[in-house]
Amino acid sequence: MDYFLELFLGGLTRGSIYALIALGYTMVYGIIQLINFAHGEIYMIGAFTALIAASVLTFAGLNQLAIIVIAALAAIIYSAAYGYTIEKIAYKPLRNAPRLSVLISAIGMSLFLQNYVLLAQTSNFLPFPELIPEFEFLKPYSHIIRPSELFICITTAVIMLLLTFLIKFTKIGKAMRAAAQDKTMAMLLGIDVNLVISVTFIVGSATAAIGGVLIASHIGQINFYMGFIAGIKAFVAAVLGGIGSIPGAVLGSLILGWTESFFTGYISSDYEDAFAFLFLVLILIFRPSGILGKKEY
Amino acid sequence: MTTDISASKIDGIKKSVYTALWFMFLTFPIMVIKVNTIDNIIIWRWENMFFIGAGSFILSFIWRYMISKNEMKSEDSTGILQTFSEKITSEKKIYIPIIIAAAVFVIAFPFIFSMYNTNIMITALIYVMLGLGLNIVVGISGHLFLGYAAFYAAGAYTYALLNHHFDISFWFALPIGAAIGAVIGILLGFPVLRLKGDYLAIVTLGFGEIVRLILENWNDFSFGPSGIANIPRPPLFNLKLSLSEAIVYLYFIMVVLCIFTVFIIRRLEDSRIGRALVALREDETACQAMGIDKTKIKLTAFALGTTWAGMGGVLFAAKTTFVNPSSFTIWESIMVLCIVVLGGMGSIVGVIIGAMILILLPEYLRAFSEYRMIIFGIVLVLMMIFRPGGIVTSVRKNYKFELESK
Amino acid sequence: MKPSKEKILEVKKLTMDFGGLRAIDSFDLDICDKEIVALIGPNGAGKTTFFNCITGIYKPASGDIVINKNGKKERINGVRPNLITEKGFARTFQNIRLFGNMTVLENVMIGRHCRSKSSVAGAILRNKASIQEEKDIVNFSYNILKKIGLQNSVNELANNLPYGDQRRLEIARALATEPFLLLLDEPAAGMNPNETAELADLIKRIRDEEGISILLIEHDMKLVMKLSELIFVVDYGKKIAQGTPEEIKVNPNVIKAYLGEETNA
Amino acid sequence: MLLKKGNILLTIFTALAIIISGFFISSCGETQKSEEVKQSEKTEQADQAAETEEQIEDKESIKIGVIGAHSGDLASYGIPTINAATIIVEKYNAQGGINGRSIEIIVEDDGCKPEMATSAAVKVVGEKVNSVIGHICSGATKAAIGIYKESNIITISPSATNPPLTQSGEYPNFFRTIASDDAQAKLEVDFVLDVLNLTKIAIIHDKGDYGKGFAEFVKQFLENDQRAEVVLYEGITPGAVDYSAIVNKIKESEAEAIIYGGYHPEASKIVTQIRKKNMKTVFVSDDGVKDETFIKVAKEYAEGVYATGPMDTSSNPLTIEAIKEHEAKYGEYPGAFYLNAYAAMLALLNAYEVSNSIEYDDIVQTLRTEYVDTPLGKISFDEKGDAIGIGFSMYQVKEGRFVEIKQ
Repeated sequence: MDYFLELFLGGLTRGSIYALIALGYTMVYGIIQLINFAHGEIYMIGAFTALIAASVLTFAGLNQLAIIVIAALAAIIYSAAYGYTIEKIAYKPLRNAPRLSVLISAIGMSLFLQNYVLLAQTSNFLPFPELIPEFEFLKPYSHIIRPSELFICITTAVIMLLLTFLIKFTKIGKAMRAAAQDKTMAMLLGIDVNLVISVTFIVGSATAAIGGVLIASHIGQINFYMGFIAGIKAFVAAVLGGIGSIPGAVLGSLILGWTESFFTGYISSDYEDAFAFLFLVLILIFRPSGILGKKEY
Repeated sequence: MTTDISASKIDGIKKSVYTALWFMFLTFPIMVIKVNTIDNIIIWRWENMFFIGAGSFILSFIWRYMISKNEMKSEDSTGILQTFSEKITSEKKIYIPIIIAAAVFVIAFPFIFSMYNTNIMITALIYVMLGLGLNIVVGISGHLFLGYAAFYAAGAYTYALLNHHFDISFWFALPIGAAIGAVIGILLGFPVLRLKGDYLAIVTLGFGEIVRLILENWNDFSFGPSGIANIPRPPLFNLKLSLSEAIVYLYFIMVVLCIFTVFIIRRLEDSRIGRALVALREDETACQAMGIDKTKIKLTAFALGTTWAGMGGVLFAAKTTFVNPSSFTIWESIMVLCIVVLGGMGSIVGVIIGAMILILLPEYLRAFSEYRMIIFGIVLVLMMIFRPGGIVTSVRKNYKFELESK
Repeated sequence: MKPSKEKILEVKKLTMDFGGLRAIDSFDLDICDKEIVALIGPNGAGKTTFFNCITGIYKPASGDIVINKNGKKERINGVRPNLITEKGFARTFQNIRLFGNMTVLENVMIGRHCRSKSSVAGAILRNKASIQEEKDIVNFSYNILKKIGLQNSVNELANNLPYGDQRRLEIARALATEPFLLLLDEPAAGMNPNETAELADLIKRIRDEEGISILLIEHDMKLVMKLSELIFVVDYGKKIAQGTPEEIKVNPNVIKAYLGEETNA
Repeated sequence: MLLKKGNILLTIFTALAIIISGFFISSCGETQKSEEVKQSEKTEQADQAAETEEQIEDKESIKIGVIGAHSGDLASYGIPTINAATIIVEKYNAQGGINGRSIEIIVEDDGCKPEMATSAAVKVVGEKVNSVIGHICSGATKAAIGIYKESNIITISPSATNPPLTQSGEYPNFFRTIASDDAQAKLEVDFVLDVLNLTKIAIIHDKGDYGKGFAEFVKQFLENDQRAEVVLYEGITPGAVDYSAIVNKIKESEAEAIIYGGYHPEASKIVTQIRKKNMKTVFVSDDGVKDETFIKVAKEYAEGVYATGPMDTSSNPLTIEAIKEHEAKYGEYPGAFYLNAYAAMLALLNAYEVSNSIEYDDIVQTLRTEYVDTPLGKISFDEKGDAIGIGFSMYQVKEGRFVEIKQ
């Protein structure tokens, strides 16, 4: 039973990590129907920024808490800024172009960002400081769950709630939903669609940055390539859950995390990814719009 | 008047200053600070900030100029090119010499240029074939495919395994590889018949990864990540070819096969089946309502597209003489997709140009070594911004009727 | 002019549900050979859904759709759309669904798809049969375009045609499948009076010259009254009236249905 | 960098413009032949450029290709080799080269991909290199080695450990300054069985050609020996966001030791997760893990981890110097295979120097007979191309350092 619980919690953590990235994917997709391939890179840049900030601050001799807060803030701000800028450069000029062109542009951006960090920083793996402290009350359970895992799960839940709130109840959220439905109509109703798209990118990127920092701190190292696989997996999760839907992204991510965890635990990790993809293929064949997606006729 | 101009100039400078400041801010942590958490060293590179500021100041002028120009000309840009090429094709006096010159050049190519260039050209031609194949699926029939590498891998492993176990020669493996590509295409096609757009894309992506993971993990079947070595190059009767001769020989095989591919696809396009494929892309419901069997035509599209991947795979194995799963990652699929989209969806010439650019460009960018992937990324983005429809847009066939003049 | 009374389509108790919503409720309709029949009703009454059921896009929940061709009866519930087209139904769409990036001629040639059979091998080998077939397709399609009056924009992309021409091209494309029943979904929508008059002419000609029966959904009452020999009125998925134009004009149910909402006609 | 990038961009833009306009001018509709015209114009330019370069070059120089993964996810394993080669070549050239010849390195990227490796190989063969340092990955090396063999080019790899490369005897031109997988695997299996006396062993690998190849050998040796039981044999996915599932599985299998085949980034993640779960399982790994970075990343969790690696040479003055040179030039501690590449380069240049020739046969002969002082010790090569004098020892992490275990 312990084993099951461990796998369950492991899957939950992994799923939460995917979710933090998948949320950004799904928001962007919901509004401009773009598979934002550069999203994984934003997450990577978030982690790098946090690492750089933390290193500099440690050098300056600040205390632990201040470092955590400032590094996380820096990561969020910079990732958001990158997300915003990328949208302005690589996607906005393509607003009316064929969708595949935008996709290629996104792939180009992803390549650019990866290599930008590779060249400006390093190709090596860099150790990442543990930002989340060991909580005393968790000590007895340390063989089952670690504080960083708990922290990741809670953060994901909170962020999902915040985003749902943002989209359901705020003015900008309503504008987002309107723009997602019909951009021309939204424009006629006086919604600044460009602003809405920018905000979507900013929010999505900030979420990814939080994910980046948490994961980096959880596994203790980063490199320029970390965003690619995580990005693909998160995208798969977003589609699985029904792309465009916020709870869908989280649900899809959790399902993917559990699938991988249980498959590894009970069968074999050799085919862990293969199984995850097979699962995705099956779900989409029987429910083409994902688990929580809107059904197309 | 003059005040207007100077005002807009000042405005432009202002904008550029803001852009420069923004980029200086944006790139500050990554460009200026270099941390090495292994040894706890922090290096400050303030000079980079200056370069970025200056660079983005200048580039932002160019950027705005290009964007505004781009918006102005919008869609007419193809006009000149098209009328020009039409003129060439319509006048025999012009195009026959060009074809002859081209043919002479193609034949002379491996003898004029170095072995390296010939070798690269072989790679490019393999990608031309892959691009043309994927073009049937993506460009002509409108299905977004992200798992093309799976079929490519199927072809490559067909030859590698058949040769390894049964000593089957290249010339037998070539049609078998193509057939296996087609069969797998149809097998994949059945379950995904209902899927469209991004969902199809992600399913095919998953399929591509599954195939790669099987090749990686199933050692008894595929020899796992260590791959299969010593695959023979195509034999020419029983002659023993030196490396450079083998490359030249393969080059000519590739040229012939590419011409063959173009020939077949041209004929397909201009046929009942080809039209049905295009109709499927344009509107699935209307297509069905017009009496086209959606299932059949979709599977035909998949099979027609994946056949070339299977064939390209065999050629790839014969060229590198070694296969392992790392050649068939999702990047490979993305690359071929980029070729199709960059070249111009649905256009044969476009795909050929796309393949040439995307394969030759990184190759000749080797001079820039570590910068080449970043340049490649930038080129992709810029090409899409300034020519989102691809380099060559496809043109529909013109029919001429004598009755019209009556 | 009373056409021969042979029924070519019989719809009995057709019912169609979307989730909990009953879009068509036990609907009966017959069409006779060489007859022009109109289906009218307020917006959202279920007219297009009815079309989609007959042409196989939706599978009806219950009821029968039977076609009668050369004395042979066949139930076609849930048969795939392309097979229904092959059996001789052809339709147009309310929101024009042309193949926009294909030329006008090619659009019509697509209509010939189910009446020709050259395969992939034929396309590649270009044997005599497939060359001949291709020629026939081109000529047939061109002749249709001439009849419809689009012969001057043969090589134009469908997207670039003016609106009225697009509507006519849809009809041409449908005719290319050699149907015996043509289903037109609001063919006059968005047309000016001149174009509408021409359209009326065209529809009549199709019936008279080609001997094709026509089922028409239309909001333009003038057109409906002028063209059709029989009118079915549908509201909330139910048939509320049936009869000749004269009968329909004075039918209290119809008046109520239309006055109850906003009058479209 | 951006300024540089800007320049490059402009050049690329112009180049592209030329190429594209070339394409357009030559594009005559959709005729099949026209395609080739386009290719040519491009290659022509490149070729001319290459030719002019050649003319400027000193005909006498020794050209050495340095080929490996310099981009993509495996770049961190390839770039240190370039650094090593650059440092040594600069040093030699500053002293006037070798026997009057200057040395020149030609760096090519193969991205660890077979097809890119063959292109790179054909390219350097075309540029008439005398020898090659590379490739980095075994797969890429296997793809390219045939081309070098046919062209009589000596190839010394700092990191390709796949056994058949030397043991098959098919490639007399191939040498390496690293021990092959099976040697390492044997050492580790013996260590686990004889020294640690453990009986339940989990084998984990990273599915790569290095890691999985190594793991296969470990499994084979363990099964032949019969003293221990393989309780788990699994591959993990490099780059996955976490490894908790596999860690749980290891725990569940009650393995006493894990033998891991792969590189340090994944190893440190796994070790960290294991230790954080309070598991005391012994962790034994290969040369890909015996890297300072591993300890720096896994920190206190690295304590007690065993890893095989070349015999301890950290006190060797050459090693100290090599590392110092790297830190001085690149501002960071050298990455993976740096010392191997350094040794390979020294051995190669020594062969040129001693034989006073650039002929293939002479160099091969010299490599096989002469001993050279390198950071890895005094080495030479055997008939098959494996290095003599590069032995492996077992290390354990003690107080943040790899300490050789004297047996």
